[in-house]
Amino acid sequence: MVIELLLALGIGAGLFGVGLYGALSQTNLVMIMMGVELMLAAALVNLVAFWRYLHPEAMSGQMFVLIVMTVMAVEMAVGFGVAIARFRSRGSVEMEEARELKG
Amino acid sequence: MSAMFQYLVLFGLTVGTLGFVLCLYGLARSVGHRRAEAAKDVPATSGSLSRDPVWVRYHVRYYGYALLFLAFDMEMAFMYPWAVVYRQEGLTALLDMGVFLAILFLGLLYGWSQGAFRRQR
Amino acid sequence: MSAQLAFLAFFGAAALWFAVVVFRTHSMVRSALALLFSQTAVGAMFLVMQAEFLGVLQIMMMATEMSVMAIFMVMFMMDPGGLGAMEMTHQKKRSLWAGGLALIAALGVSWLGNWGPVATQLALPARQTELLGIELLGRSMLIFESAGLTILTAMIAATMVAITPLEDEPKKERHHGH
Amino acid sequence: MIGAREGAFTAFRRVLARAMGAQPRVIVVPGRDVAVARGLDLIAAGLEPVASPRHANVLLIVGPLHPQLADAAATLYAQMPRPRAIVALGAENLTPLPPADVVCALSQEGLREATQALQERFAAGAFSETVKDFDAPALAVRVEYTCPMHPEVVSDEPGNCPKCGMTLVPKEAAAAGAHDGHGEKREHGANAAHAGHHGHGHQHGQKAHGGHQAHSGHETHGQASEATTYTCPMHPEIVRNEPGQCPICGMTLISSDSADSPGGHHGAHPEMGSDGSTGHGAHGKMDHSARGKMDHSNHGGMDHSAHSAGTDVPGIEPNFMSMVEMTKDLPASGDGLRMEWIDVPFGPFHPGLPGGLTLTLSLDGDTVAGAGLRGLARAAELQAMLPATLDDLRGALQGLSPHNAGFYVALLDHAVLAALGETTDLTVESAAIARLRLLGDLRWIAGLARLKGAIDLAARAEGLHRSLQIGHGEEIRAQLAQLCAKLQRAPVFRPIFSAKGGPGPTPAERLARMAQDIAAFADRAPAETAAPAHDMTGTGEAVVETGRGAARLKLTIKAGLVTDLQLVTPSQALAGHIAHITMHKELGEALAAVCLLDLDPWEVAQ
Amino acid sequence: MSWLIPLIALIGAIYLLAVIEGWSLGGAFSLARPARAALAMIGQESTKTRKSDALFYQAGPVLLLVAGVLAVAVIPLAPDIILADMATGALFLNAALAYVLVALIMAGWGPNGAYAMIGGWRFLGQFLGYAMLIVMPITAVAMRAESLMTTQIVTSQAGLWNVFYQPLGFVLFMIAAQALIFLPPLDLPVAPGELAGGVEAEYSGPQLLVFRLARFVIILALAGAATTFYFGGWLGPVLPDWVWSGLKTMIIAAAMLSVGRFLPRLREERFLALCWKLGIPLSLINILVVGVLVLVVPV
Repeated sequence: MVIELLLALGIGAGLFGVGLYGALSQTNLVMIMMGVELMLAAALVNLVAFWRYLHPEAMSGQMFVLIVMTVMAVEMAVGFGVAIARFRSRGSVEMEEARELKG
Repeated sequence: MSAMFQYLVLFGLTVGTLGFVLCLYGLARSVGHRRAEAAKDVPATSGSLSRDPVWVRYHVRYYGYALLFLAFDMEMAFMYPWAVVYRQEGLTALLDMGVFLAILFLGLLYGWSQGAFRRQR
Repeated sequence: MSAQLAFLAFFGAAALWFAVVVFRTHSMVRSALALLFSQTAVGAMFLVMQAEFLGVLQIMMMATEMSVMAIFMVMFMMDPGGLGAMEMTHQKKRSLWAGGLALIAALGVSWLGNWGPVATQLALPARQTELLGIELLGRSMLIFESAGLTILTAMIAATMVAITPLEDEPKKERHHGH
Repeated sequence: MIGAREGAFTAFRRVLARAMGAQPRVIVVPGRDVAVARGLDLIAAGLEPVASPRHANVLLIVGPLHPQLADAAATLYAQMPRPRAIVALGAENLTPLPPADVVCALSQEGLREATQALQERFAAGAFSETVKDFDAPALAVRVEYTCPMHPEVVSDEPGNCPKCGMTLVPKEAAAAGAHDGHGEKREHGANAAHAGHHGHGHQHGQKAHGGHQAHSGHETHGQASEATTYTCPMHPEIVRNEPGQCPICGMTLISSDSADSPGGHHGAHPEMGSDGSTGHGAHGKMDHSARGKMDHSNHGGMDHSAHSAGTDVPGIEPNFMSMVEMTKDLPASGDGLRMEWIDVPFGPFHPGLPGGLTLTLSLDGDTVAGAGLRGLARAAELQAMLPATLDDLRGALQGLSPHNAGFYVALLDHAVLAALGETTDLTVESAAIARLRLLGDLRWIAGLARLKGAIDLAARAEGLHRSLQIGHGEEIRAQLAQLCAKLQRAPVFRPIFSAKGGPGPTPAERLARMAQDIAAFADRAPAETAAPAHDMTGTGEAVVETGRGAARLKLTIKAGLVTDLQLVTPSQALAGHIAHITMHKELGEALAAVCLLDLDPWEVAQ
Repeated sequence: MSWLIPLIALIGAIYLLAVIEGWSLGGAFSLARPARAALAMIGQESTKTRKSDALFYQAGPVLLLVAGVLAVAVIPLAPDIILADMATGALFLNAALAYVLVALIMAGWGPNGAYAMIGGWRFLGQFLGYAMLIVMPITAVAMRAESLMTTQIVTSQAGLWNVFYQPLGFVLFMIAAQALIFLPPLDLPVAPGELAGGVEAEYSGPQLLVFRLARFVIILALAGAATTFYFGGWLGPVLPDWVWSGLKTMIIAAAMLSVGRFLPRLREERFLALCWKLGIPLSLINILVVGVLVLVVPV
């Protein structure tokens, strides 16, 4: 049984690694958000694994998952809002060009 | 029927559907291959031969709805478990969800007032 | 429970594979839908881990949200079709190192830690949903309401930054003031 | 069958072939509205009309194939999957299409026969061991090589750019001569693809500014074949190869070189904002090309010109391509987002528009940012006939349009009578004209209903059209009145039939007119006038109210021959408003607005 | 073998639906027509556009079919004739049908053709409209049944069918269903008159067959869902239970197929505005009304 927990955690770690790589390496705001989404998905996997294999009786574990999902949705809504605003004013959502803005 | 068995059935249905489609395509393939001819691979645009690429940065006009949808969509994650226990919990549940939905509805009203619910032109 | 392990590995591998595809493909729509299928595979993992409600919810929510993401990808990426195969990354080596280190660290923590005995008994799916509902209306009620407030904040913030208010819509001047 | 699929007739293939013939899926050339005008009922004949050539297995040609549509029909045919058949009803010369598999008379009876014959053709020839590829000059593609940085450099062979030394990249272009006389098409082919890139914004920037003028002004692409063109300063859609007068307003056409000033563009398209400078084209191209270059390691110093701002910032990758630079010269939409535009042709065989009409929309997302229109009118041929006898002229007018020929003939008769100084029995005449108008109205309603997907309404209007055409006027008068009243009142149709503004009569006015016509019409064609005596001489003018406005004909008769003739049809004037009425509208709305105008493609200039 | 019966029923129902559609479009009632159409499509060449995303192009119709089949799996024909009686059946139905959107985006983007692409993105807009209208009425149904299980939802209607208990929810659900499977008047992504087939425009031969087949499966899933959620599923006198649910499903499906003939297509702008400004408040009211009813009236 514990092997399944370890496997799930390993997959979570993998998703997190890929997500981190993406968030750091991409130049475009929208792509960076995809990296963040993947990292949050990794968190989801870990949370469900912990709930399932360690505390299946505590539904607050599942509640936690719902909250992380909410965070994902909220992050996307605000992120895309910012992307639209930036694109409108600058014609670009490339992060390199954000740096250029900072001077 | 245990839950796990149900998932297996669903998984089997998916695989079975894929198999069915592959068989169908195999059958169709046995009838003949595609013949490469002039202009056959150009997308059909009512008789005009338009070779322009169309994969461009596409301007959607409903992004106001999309933004609010992304956030508002989460509401149903909470509503389903709530609906299941609604009868047992009674008035508490009604008030609880009432407050929650009122909060969200405020967001919708704000978006509405600012013109998120329209075609952006 | 070897079947559980096998399916977990299968869907986990799918999730990882699609996650890698997200950053390897040049087509932006492919990228968004790869993320979608990665999330779907995560949802399937939840089903395998017998969290039925969460699994189905994940499969549903992510399908819609990532599809919406696809449209923003198409709006804001330089070459959404990916036919130009242009390179869209920077500091690739450093990011690769950071991702790899994070992976090793996370693996180390999770695999070297002592998790103690693993639970084998858990509620049936129908009962789980019910318990979640009771949790929602019971101890976690404030968490639930604060989630509502968070969503409200996000809606207001997104509207404020992204939507040109109705009053000062520049449409008329822009197109007809000639 | 020439469009057969490759393969021997096995038992299984025989079954498939039978199934294909039993329920042929047809795509109609020029369109279903023409089939209606010719009194055909496709569904009753057992055919299933489809919207896309990919879904069809039969190309149904209704009436003689207009020369301007031949290439388009070839395209349609090429895009149909095999096995495919051609049915020609009353059409003889189909080049460049292969000869028709079934030829029948242009009537419902002929259509029925054709359906029968199709079944046999498919059963016998849907598969064939020897199959020949279909090809037509219009379908040919030429690969040319161009420099990503200098789009004016075009070469037939791979190599390096003489200006900057970069490797030339391949792109598709329509083969030379395929679209002779269509500078626009040519330009598309030349610009399309940028090696798979999306060089669009620029094209549109140009196009919206001056239609053909901008294109011809831009013919630095090494196309020596392109001669100077002449265009009307007020109607940029008018392009001629020789000097002359504008057929719409009569102004003297000016050569494209002199028309290339920005002032002229703006005058022609007031709807374009001043934010878009005439320089889009060049900019867009630079940026796109620079973008394309990124993957080919060869970039040297050119980068800096494309993103001068980006390069001074430390920490930015050397091959970084600035999106700011790329987007800054694209025209902005109302919401301030600078997206790319695409040119999408709707027509000539679009299921929702009159068959033969080619509407090209520049789309910013799904919103129209510019529109161009091309019809089939051959007014010059009418002029070339002169002087002509009245009978010849009547014959020519009858062949001028499948939709409105009745009006032209009536016009001719009235004008001749006016020239002779005689009067006609006006009540009889107006009753006959009312019937013609009603037929037009029914086609108009059916077309709108098709566009909007109200199949039931379309079927009803077409059924009434057929009955009225055959001459069961008295029996269906009540049904017509019912239909008309429904359209005026039913809430579901109100958004369509209560549209306000726009040129020509509003839909409400047209329906009101229709109600009057229903009360007044008579089952009788306009009376033909006798040919004038040989010594007759005179000038006459006639005006007939069609559903869309007044059509007028002015003619001069000398010694029994018509020596001068001027035909002014409402569509000509209406077509000039297309850009205005579609601007900034959602695609569906824009198409509906065009459909509401009820343009006759045979009256709209090519 | 309990899963074989629903599959056979599914195939039969699809065929019958195809006959009904041909009847309503072509005018003649012909039992052979769908079979002939299918054979003709198998024999036809499949086309492929250049510079396309071949993976998406091929995967679109298949994903549509898979989504439909999975949605059908949770619809009960009778208490024991159901493929997967999941604890979260109603939610799963939603989840499966969410992939209709994904499939249409794939099919629209894949061929790199203008009509298809516009159709695909149009459907995303349409989805933003109907998404909430399909979720919220189901919530109201689940409130009464105290469960997301489709079988329990049916048994909860033994006293009174939901169509009478929450008519507002039913109307909203049917509008959303019509939009979900892009039937006229909400057929914006295919729009034969406007986009000449839209997302379908580039498909021919076997791919088109799978696309059309998938469409029927989803219509059936939605009609089955309407039966289950609002018309008391298998509940009914005299006749065997599977006949009742089959009959109700077919009637609803036939109605869905034919209602669009009489209505002009709704514009996307208008549909979206109606859904958000009117539909969402109404579905919230529906939930409130059902909430009060559930607490007050013990039916």
